[in-house]
Amino acid sequence: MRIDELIAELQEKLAELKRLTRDSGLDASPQIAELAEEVARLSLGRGAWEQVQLARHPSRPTTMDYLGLMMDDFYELHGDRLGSDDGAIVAGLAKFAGRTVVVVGHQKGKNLVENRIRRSGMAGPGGYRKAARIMGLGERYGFPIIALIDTPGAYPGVKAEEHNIGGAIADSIYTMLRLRTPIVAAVIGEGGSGGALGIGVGDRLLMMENAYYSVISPEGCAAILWGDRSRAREAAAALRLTAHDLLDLGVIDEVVQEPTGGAHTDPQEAARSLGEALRRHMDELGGMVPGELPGLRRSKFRGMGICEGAMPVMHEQGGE
Amino acid sequence: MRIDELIAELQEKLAELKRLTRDSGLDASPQIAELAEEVARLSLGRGAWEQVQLARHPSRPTTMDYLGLMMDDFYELHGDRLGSDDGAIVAGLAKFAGRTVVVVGHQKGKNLVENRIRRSGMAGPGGYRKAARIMGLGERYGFPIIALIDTPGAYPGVKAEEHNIGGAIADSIYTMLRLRTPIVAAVIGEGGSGGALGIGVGDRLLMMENAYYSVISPEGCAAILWGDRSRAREAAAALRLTAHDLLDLGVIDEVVQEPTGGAHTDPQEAARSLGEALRRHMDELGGMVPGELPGLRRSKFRGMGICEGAMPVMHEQGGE
Amino acid sequence: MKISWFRRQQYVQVKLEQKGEVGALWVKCAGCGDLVFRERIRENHGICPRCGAYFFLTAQERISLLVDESSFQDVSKPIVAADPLGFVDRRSYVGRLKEAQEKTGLRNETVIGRARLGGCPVILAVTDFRFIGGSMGSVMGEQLDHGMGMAARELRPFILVTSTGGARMQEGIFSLMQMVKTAAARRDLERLGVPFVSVMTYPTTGGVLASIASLGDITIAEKGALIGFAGRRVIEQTTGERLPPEFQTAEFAFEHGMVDRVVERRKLREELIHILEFLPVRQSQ
Amino acid sequence: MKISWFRRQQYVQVKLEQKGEVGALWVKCAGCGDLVFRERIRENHGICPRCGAYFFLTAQERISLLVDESSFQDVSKPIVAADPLGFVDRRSYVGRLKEAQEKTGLRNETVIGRARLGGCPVILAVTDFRFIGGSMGSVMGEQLDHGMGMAARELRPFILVTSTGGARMQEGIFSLMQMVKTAAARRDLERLGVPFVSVMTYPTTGGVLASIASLGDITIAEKGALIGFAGRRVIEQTTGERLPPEFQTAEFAFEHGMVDRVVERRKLREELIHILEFLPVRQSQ
Ligand SMILES: [Zn+2]
Ligand SMILES: [Zn+2]
Repeated sequence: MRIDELIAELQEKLAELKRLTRDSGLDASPQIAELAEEVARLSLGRGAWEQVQLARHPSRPTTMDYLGLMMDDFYELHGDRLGSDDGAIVAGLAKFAGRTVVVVGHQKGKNLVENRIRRSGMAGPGGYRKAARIMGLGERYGFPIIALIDTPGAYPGVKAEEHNIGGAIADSIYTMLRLRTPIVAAVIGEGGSGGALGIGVGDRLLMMENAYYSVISPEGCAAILWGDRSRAREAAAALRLTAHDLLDLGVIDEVVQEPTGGAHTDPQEAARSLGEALRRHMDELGGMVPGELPGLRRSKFRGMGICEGAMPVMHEQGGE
Repeated sequence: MRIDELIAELQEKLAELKRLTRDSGLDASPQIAELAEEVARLSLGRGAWEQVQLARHPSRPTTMDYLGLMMDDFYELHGDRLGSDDGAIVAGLAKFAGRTVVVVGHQKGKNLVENRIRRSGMAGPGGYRKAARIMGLGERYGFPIIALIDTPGAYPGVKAEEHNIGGAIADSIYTMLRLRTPIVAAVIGEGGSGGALGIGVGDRLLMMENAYYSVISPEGCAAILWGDRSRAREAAAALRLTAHDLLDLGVIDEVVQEPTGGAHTDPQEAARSLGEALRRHMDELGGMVPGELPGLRRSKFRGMGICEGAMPVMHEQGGE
Repeated sequence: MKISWFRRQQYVQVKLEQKGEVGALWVKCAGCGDLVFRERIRENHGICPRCGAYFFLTAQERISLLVDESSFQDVSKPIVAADPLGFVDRRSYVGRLKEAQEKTGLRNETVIGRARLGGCPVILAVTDFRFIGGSMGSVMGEQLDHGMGMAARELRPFILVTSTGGARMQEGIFSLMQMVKTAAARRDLERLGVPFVSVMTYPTTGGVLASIASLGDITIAEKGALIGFAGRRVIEQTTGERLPPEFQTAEFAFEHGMVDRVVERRKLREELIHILEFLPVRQSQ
Repeated sequence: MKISWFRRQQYVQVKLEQKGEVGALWVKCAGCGDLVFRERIRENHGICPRCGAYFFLTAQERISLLVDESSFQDVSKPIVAADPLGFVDRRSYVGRLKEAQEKTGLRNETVIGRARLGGCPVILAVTDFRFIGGSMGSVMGEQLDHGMGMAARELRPFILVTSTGGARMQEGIFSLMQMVKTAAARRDLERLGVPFVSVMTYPTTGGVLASIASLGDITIAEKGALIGFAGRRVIEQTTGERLPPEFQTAEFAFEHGMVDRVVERRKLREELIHILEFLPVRQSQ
């Protein structure tokens, strides 16, 4: 029996047990847990953890690498105008497919020295405020916005908390929800929770094939649930954080193919692939009335979520 | 001869000399300087310096004093949401003449302890950002805005510069230029340069009778021009910074009468007088179409300035 | 028993619900150590009558504390959490949900209602920390969206009282997306000029802080609240930084400009009534 | 002679105009101390060919450095400063103006022109520090208002290059009001989607920094620029604080998020041309 078939069979059983639990009022939690653990272990063969590793690969192309390969030109802008310039986020104007776009993205360093300013892509409040400022600048001129996501999460630090990192992420999300220009976001590596989402509110959301996007890091999840960070592999599988998972779940719009072996084995090809997808989505959005985009964007996200007993309603779209 | 007549006579001569200088190409600077110094010394009797002293009187009513006396209720709001809450600026919602208004104002402390957080009304970047945030909140609900100005100037400190105090003032000015709700500003004590202007962009600008409003403090002016801070009295006269001066110059809309001896001798009466003026101007502005206010406000300020060779043009008012 | 100390020790947070420890009638206060009559604490809005320690409030207790008597009408949607990922750790999400439902008697962690405060009609949303840490999954997102939609339609101010550990991990990416969903719903309130007051209580952290809770027109922190994005342990482990003692308290949030006011629990109701007096309110029905 | 040292010593600012010191043909560089042929410095964009020190540029030199050859058309308004206060200190404002006009050959401190950069039509505004410290009075306000109005009408990007000590004290309150006036004119550019690039050179301080110079869509600092609101002495006297050595340099402004880039004088023209390639520009006439 192929491993995929075995998994499918066990998942069928698991689903039955859950139905039973729900309908009969009988708690089959222990049995469910056992079975699910088995499924999770087997599922690892399908590669959630391997993809997390690929997403974090030290030679994986970064935002700046992609910009260098995809864009005809890039002019970086700096600063939040409030006291800081956060190196964990890059932002600026780029020439892409013959027109000007605004790009914002997390930026990881390639080594320890670079990461003194890049903080491995863990942005602080200044980073999200810089991004929001420059996206607003783009809106002023009707430039479409491309957001490249690649962060383990927002920076957890005393200064970050003192400068209201929570509010900074909230404000950036809120800003993206009302910008009138098209926004295409793509997870190119790590999509780490709120830190990723802070620049991740797009009309379209793409993911590179070996990127992951998750509400919490597998290690953090394992630490909370099992009290054991080393069970990150299981957590990764349970969180359904791979690009194909998220496509299945209806949260993203497209999986962008990577070269066999991962983007780092052929950055040019990865960039070509990503660039093609970005362009296609931008072209589609370009045909829409700009004033309608914010309303559609908000409707899209208001439709997200799965509950029992009622489906999320579709909201009438408002204007800007 | 009364001192006023003497001053008038000397000023006549001074004007002649200036005309001569300009028309003949002959430089009569030394004579002009001598004559002007004489005029300035005599003019001191008219009280520019005395009014500066009154404006700084330690028992002069502060913003909070006026709010307590003028408003039916005041609910202070706090914080710039960016990392700080600056005690040198107070802001919040108030009940005034039966409706809700937004109030922002510089706040001086009454003693050294209070001034550890009030910094004598010298606001830093966080103060201007708090003010701009809360004025924006007011606009959301169509609340008129009252700004009470009482500061020796923006806070000159390393942290203030690090957090872009210049940009914070510029942004607050810019924000006030586009708010759609009526704004009435009043200088209640010290109107110290950019720090005052940072919350001073109104559809109407009032000044209490003994307030001053100046591009630079008299001491600072004296230090630069004479290298001697003690000549502040002369500088005060030269700067034409009293309420009546500014009314003559067409920069303010009304001088608000104070009780004889100054506002501190009878705060209730001063507050009644200020409250009456604020209400009257708010009522007038309340009759206008809100969408037109920002354009009119900008036109007003674009018309300010006196040059030779051409008058400032009137600009067509735009919309919001 | 979960206990946290703040700068001012009387603002400890104590769960009132643990059973069997000192009997059903009496509970040991973590603030003063005294045995206190359980009912006495309930009557006192979850405040220890001896030392002033704050006990956790259930959603229902929080509602009672705030609204005009008999004015609360539950309008929550009849929905419960699904298990979109088939999530299982030491136990299944389905099992956890079931336990939470039994323990709390709630269908889910979020309660939405029409209510009056000082006569003013509002929409009130409250999260219950007992229900899987008051964490935000699809249900909370949908309930808040529903509540804000109702506030927008009825032009009633929207008041959100959070007590939440952040995102509900067991719903994975769906949980994360509720940050955007709630922010999107909030935008309609702004466009219509409907006020939104955010009340942060112990704790308001993570993804909820980084979205809807931080987007209030006016933001109040309950005294003793824990307010922060990242957890203490994560910060210490990642950065090796020493955390100041008042770190992430309500007072810390206030000093750093994150909230408008810090208010004692006992005064929270009158504070909200006071705020509502300033805001544009249609005194309809 | 005014000399300021920065963290990197080669970015000293030296006035090129002082006469009689070492003769009309030669000037002593404050950077390296060498005698340098005056014309050689002019040709080199005001940069000492020996040590790289920056000399002050006049408005005309600044324009030559930036624009396409022969593309500059002066469209400044034919206005001069009035003396609305009858201001006299050790000497009269009228006398100071006269002297500044004679020394610089300019009517006032602000030059506005239509120009091209890399073929792109722009409106360029430049202030001349020699003219009473390039300070902002009614004339500068009116000229910038005029220039921005023209940029708005012709949909040309507006480029402002500041070298200014701030407000022109001698015009009192009118000088202060120019901060609002210029910000108001700037709003029209935003409403029409016309780009505004602010270039801060040595020095950009006080009321100009706290208004129009800080309102650029894109903001460039020339290397070695002094950028700050309050003067060093005022800060030291008021607060007793020790000022860090790099305080208020272009690099300081960059590190604190105030400007997008720091650019060497030699590369400033190509930098602006590069920026313009991204911006919406009508290649009219
Ligand atoms: Zn107790
Ligand atoms: Zn040299």
